[in-house]
Amino acid sequence: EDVEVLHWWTAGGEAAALNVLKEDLASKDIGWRDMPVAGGGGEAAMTALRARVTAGDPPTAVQMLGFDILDWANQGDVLADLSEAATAENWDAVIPAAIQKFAKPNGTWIAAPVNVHSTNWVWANKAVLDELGIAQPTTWDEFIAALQKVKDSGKVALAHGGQPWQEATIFDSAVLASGGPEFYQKSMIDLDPEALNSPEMVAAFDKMEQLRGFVDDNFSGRDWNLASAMVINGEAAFQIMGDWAKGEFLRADKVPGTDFLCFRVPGTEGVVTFNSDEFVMFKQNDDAAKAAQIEMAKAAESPEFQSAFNIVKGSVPARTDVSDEGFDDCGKQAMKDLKAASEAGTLLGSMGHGHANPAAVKNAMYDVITAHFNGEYDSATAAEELLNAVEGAQ
Amino acid sequence: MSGGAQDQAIRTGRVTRTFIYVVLIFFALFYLLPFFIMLINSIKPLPEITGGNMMALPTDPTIEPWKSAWSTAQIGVEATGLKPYFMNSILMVVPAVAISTILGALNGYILTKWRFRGDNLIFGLLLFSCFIPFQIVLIPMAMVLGKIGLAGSLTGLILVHVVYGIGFGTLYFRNYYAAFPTELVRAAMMDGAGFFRIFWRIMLPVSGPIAVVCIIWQFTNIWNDFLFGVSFGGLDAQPVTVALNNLVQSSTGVREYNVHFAAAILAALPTLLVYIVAGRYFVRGLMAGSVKG
Amino acid sequence: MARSDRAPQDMRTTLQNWLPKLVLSPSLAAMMVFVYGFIIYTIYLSFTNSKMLPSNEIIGLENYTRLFGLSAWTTALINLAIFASLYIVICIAIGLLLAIFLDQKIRGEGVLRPIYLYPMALSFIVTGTAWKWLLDPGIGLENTMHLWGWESFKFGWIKDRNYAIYTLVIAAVWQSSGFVMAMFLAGLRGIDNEMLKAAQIDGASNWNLYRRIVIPLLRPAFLSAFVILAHLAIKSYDLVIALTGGGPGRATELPATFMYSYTFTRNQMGVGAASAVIMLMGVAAVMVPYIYAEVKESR
Amino acid sequence: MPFLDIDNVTKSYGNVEVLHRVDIGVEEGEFLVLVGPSGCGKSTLLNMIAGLENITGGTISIKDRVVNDVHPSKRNIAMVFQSYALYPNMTVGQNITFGMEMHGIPKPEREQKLAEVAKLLQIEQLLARKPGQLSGGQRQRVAMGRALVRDPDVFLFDEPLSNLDAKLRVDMRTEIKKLHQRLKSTIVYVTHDQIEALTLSTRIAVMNKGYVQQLGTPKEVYDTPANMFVASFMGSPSMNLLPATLREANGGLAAELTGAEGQQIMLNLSQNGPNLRSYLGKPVILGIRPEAITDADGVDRNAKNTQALRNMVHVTEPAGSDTFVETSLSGKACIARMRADVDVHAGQPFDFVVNMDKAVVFDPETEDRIVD
Amino acid sequence: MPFLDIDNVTKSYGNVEVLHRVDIGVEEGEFLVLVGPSGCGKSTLLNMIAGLENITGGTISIKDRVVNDVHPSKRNIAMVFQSYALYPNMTVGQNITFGMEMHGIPKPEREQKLAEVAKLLQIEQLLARKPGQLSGGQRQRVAMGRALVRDPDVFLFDEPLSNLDAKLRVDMRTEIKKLHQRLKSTIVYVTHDQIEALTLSTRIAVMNKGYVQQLGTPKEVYDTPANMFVASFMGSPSMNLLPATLREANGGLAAELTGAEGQQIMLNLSQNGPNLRSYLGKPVILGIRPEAITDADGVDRNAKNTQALRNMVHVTEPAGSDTFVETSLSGKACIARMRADVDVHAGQPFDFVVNMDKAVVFDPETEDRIVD
Ligand SMILES: Nc1ncnc2c1ncn2[C@@H]1O[C@H](COP(=O)(O)OP(=O)(O)OP(=O)(O)O)[C@@H](O)[C@H]1O
Ligand SMILES: Nc1ncnc2c1ncn2[C@@H]1O[C@H](COP(=O)(O)OP(=O)(O)OP(=O)(O)O)[C@@H](O)[C@H]1O
Ligand SMILES: [Mg+2]
Ligand SMILES: [Mg+2]
Repeated sequence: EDVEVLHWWTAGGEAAALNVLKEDLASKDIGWRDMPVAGGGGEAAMTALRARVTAGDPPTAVQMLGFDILDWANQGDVLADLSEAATAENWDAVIPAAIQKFAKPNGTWIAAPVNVHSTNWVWANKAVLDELGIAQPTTWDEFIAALQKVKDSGKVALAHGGQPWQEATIFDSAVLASGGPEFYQKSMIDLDPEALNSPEMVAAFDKMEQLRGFVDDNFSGRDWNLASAMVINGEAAFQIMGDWAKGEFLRADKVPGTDFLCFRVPGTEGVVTFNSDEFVMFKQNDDAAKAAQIEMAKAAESPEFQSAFNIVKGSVPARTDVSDEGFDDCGKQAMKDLKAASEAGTLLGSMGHGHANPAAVKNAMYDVITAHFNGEYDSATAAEELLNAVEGAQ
Repeated sequence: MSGGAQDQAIRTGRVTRTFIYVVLIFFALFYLLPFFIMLINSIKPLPEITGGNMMALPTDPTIEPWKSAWSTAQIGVEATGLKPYFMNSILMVVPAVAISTILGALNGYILTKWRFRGDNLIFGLLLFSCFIPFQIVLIPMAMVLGKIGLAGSLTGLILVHVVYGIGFGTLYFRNYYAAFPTELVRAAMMDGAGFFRIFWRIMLPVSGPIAVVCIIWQFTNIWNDFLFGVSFGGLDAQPVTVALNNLVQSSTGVREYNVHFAAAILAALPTLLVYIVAGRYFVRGLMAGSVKG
Repeated sequence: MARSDRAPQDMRTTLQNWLPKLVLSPSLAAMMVFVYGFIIYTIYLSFTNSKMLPSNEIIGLENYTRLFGLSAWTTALINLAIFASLYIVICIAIGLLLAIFLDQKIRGEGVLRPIYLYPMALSFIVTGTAWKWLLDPGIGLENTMHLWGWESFKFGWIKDRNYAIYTLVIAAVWQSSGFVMAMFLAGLRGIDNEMLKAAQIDGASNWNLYRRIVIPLLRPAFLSAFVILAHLAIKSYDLVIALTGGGPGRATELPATFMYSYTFTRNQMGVGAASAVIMLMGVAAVMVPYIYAEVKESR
Repeated sequence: MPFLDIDNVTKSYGNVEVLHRVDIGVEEGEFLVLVGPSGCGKSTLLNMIAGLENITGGTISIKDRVVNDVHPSKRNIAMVFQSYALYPNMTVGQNITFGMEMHGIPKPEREQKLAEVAKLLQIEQLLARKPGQLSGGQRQRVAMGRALVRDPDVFLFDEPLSNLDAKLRVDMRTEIKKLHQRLKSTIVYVTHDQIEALTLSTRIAVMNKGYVQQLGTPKEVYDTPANMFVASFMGSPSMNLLPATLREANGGLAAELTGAEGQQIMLNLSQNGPNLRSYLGKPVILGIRPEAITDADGVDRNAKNTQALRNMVHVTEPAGSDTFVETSLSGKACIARMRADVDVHAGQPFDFVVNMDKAVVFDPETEDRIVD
Repeated sequence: MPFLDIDNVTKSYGNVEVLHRVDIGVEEGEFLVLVGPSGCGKSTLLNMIAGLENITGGTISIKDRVVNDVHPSKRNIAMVFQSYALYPNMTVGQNITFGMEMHGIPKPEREQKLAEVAKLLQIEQLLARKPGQLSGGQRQRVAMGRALVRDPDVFLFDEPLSNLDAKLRVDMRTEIKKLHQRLKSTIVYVTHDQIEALTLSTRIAVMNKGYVQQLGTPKEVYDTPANMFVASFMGSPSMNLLPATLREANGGLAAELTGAEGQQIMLNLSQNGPNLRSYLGKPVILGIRPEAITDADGVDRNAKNTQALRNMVHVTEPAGSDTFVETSLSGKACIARMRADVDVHAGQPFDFVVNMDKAVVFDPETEDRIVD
């Protein structure tokens, strides 16, 4: 029996990591039918998925993120029930509750979480910081001062790509830095109108404005990895980006701690905004396919795969009981943070990556954030518009 | 069009001619520029690209990117390069172009030579279908394909392309056949030939020029299609554009621009070839049919 | 006159009368289902509360109200107006210019023509990256000019909210103007040579010859070019995705990208369908008169 | 019943009637020419015989079989089209045998027939060529060959010569005539060239605006045209139609005309029947053919009623074999045909001689010929 | 030097020479017709005069000015094209005034000229129409109007009538003739219709394969053709060219021919010069025009040298005004033109009368006429 897997992990490292899973399944006589659809953070893949589901021919497993999963879960009877695998492997215990919110939305396991990315990281070029005598900042103001210092030196302070999702990534941190996790929960996840148009939100937008001042003129449309490259090359000092950026540094033979630094965005320590890739399982009709699907879920959730995959991918395992052996320093740090945040209840879904609110709301927020970042609104207006947009999209 | 047969009706002075050549060459450079960039960067090693001038000629040319793009680049889980997807595209394009062209020819033949009440309305309806934005048909099309059991199959994909190719095919052939003497059809009828025999023996053999236009048009459209391929291609029928997209749009990791460019050129090679080889019949075919000058 | 011996219609005659309709019917049926059926379905969807997948809950005109309340949609419409008018006008101008020049018995026409035409063969999936590079001030034309010593050269439109839409025009013109050229060239080659001779005998300079005689005679080619370009402009999608992704901000959003994103990435299929219906109405406004004329002419 | 019977046939496009109750019978072996100005319905009628157009009213029968609803390919008719309609993608040989192939005639028989016809038409050496490589006259012969191999009941020709240049047209005309004389086939032939009509036909149907104006032998049509339309349509240059007044003169009848300088001219008529007499004193139209107006030397020696007439010459047109002279009578241009050498000059008066044997008279109101 | 001088002009396309050293002088007010079969180079020559084709060798001058390198718009020439080349996007009025507009003539003057010309050509009521709404004859007049308003040094016409039907062609021919007589303009006129050539021209240049075969008045060309090509090209039906042997007879010369049944026929020639005598006993070609072979009653009463001749009739073609009779002489078909009423029947012998006054004799080798 085969499993059909729709995903957008087509880059070399990711695909190699997936191969681990593929081979694991092969050893159980389960074939892997690959359906990669790259582009736009899975947008194209979601379109293709919709076509396949509408046609009544869904794939076995689909790489999916955040609220897309919930949307599908609410579409009625299209997803599979993975309870068998979950019980066997005791997923309830080892997977953080915040992630279960997506993988087990209505009390049944429908998805196998593969990894957890955290998005509130700063990546910094150590050589540049050393040269300018900048220490790792620990508060927002220190961060701003450091950025200013870099800017004064003539280098680009903050490497950034002008794409809505990248701006939203920064915005996650800005909200956290200005209001803390409760405010984040209220505004981004609960979508409380008062929180959305509040002084804290205005402050968050002010922070965005501050950051905007440290970005070079040529940022619009730039891909995130090019921004990373600027940090790697020493053209720029900092980048705020999810942990996938680490891969770029590693691939350029940079060593964490010596060549580059990774630290939480100042002002967001103790909080982890995450996004989690999961294999959502679609309901299969015949028993053999169902069995293969369960096997795949088990394999995806096995510590071996979780470890192997996430070492390559730069993220951390979705289950908290995996050994950190083999992970680099940043990875080890991330695993620790995750566990701590999960226990403290500060593991929060990233708005920028669709783990805080539904796609419609997310995109509506994108619109406002991007418009503000590009100077269309001042902060007060932006906060108002944010409320309007969210209400409009609901 | 060889210039020789047609005498030059308009005389131009030497200065004007020089100016004309300058303008023509300027535009040729403009049209070539993107392709030039793709080409030279596809034979540079990666560091030379990231570190150098986009327009500089390669100092250390290599064909590695091409090899990689063709056979070893990572498309999904497998590092197959574009090679297998090429076959998919060909398997899709050839029947889709053939069927839609033949249907277009038959429709054009009927709408000009076997006229009946309401034929113009039908032609109008067919023509309008050329202009429907494809995004809106995705969901209903998926439903229909699922219902008829062709979802995710090559056959289904071919069906989709044929359906949306009929409109232009009919337009081209109808305009061409409109100028074709009806007396020939009548003569064949008097000779005792029926509907199909007139088509095969009389109409089709003289449809060369317009068939070229139609085939070029359908070929490029179908070959370049991404949306239908990704939505309806399923697992085994993913065309090369989807593979190219997977290669170029991969979300993380080092961007191997040289490989991307090589892959892009490879993916475009068949259409380029079609334009260059058949291009000279294109204007002639347009003259014969679709544009009434 | 014995009328009784009037022969009944024989089999073959009957068959021959029905065959054309029979052969046409699959195409027609396909059209009815796959085009008009789908259009009706889309119209239906635009009145429903469809989100991620189609739903049957009718909510009246709400989607339309919402659509026109969205500033992004307004932006998309304005962008389309700017983009389409520039794109059509420039394509036609360049196409006509090149066609006229190429028609002067140019040596090397056989080489130039495919060069002008080839962009039509390439989709923006293929050329998108190259275009992005070219237009990017950091690595593209601007940078190259700087490297070549022209320090004051500035070409950063793609990064500028107010100008990005024009970079789309440049790339779109690059793709289609060669095809327009071919259409005009075909038109030019179809003009009776004697007419051109007559005008010269009448004393017309080359300029007047083109202005007064040739260009008016190319009317049908203008019309065909306009229709093809107009519908390409309305359907433009790949271009935007490949070049700007709709940015900076939403400065280059077009109705087609808007429709796609609402239907497929924002899970608001109802609003997406409503925007599709508006787009279809736009297409129809351009196409129906043309189709009517096309059909009328053959009578 | 005639071999080919066109009985009360009407044709309408939408609600425009383009043929009105046409009634023509064609006997076996006859050569019927349909002639008339452009748009008068000739092709339409031919197409209806061939089955290429529906018949709105009336019946057409061939060999006593009503063919109204018979498919063209079943009518055993062969047609030669104005543009020849040769299949451009086939060789001459294939063009000719295509019809036989369609009728399932075996190859050896086809070959043999082809050889025969090719010999008859002298196109043996052209059989392997494509139509594009043939001259107009050769194409015409191939088109004819295609019809001939079929051995049909009726041949239909739709202006087969109108695409040829004048010289070739004359040659081909003679060939068609010879062919008909040899094969004795039944032919319906459309033309708008009156010379072709007169030389080829055994009978002519002159049509105008969807009506048959006259049906008769060439001689009948030429000498006793049914009305002014037929009179002016047949013959080149066409019959002079001169306003006149009918007078009594010398015991007979005479037409009174006005010369170029206003002088009164009386031309005695050969007719003197009661019908004509009833027009006495009234305006009539006198029809005289150009060849009936000559000089004294050129006049037909067998003519019984010739009359002299002095009038001013306006234009002279020497045309090699003849000289055409334009004068004016009763305010209308009047053409005379003279010998080539005649001594006539524009701007001078000249002594014309008119042969009144074949002069005809028309009623100016109905435009019909006044039958004596 | 002539008004329009074509001096030793050659034209080559690539290395194919299509016009060979053409030498024609046209005086002011002359009406020169270029005539010849298709592809002989008529249009090419005309286009060279107009400046629409380059001149490979030789010079063309108008009014003593060499125009080889003068742009067409600067030659002060007007041209009427075969297809009329009316601008379909302009009204009739705009078509006619376009040339004046291009020459910067002010509007009131244009209007006035337009009115004049429109009146002359009787197209006043058509001025607001587009060419697409005109009949063939009307288009022809508009094309002519366009040329007329220009008041050019030379008018060029390239087969302006060949698109018209026979009847209209005759009418338009007369109009062109009248126009020339009134305006006294210099005209070069291309046609391949010999009737047009003969009736319109003051001089004719007969061309074949890029050579001028004969240049002369219509009468010269018709009566004393320079060679067999000219003889057979001019006149319709064309001159009978019969193989004969030159004999001495009755003190003069005679041509010996063979009748249809092999009987010997002697026709006395009017010529008796030394040139011709040198052919005694040798084969020659005897040229007799169809209108010179008639019946006893039809023969020209002014003819001096008429001879009877009994021969078998093959085909008769009554053509209204005349009857054409085909017989055979010396194994060649020979056409005779008779009166309409002549009593002649195919398959029976007939007493022909031949008018030998205008018979001509050709050398069978060189095909040139043997000048007496
Ligand atoms: N399909 C049609 N619809 C309407 N009217 C038509 C159609 N076909 C022909 N007619 C009209 O019928 C009349 C007769 O046409 P037909 O072709 O028989 O003329 P014709 O005598 O053959 O003329 P010509 O000598 O120009 O060939 C014309 O007035 C024409 O306009
Ligand atoms: N551009 C050209 N290149 C080569 N040969 C040419 C060209 N134009 C004309 N010819 C040749 O020159 C010869 C004379 O052509 P031209 O058009 O003058 O003939 P014409 O006498 O006008 O014939 P028609 O009566 O058919 O119009 C022809 O043999 C033709 O094939
Ligand atoms: Mg007709
Ligand atoms: Mg010519």
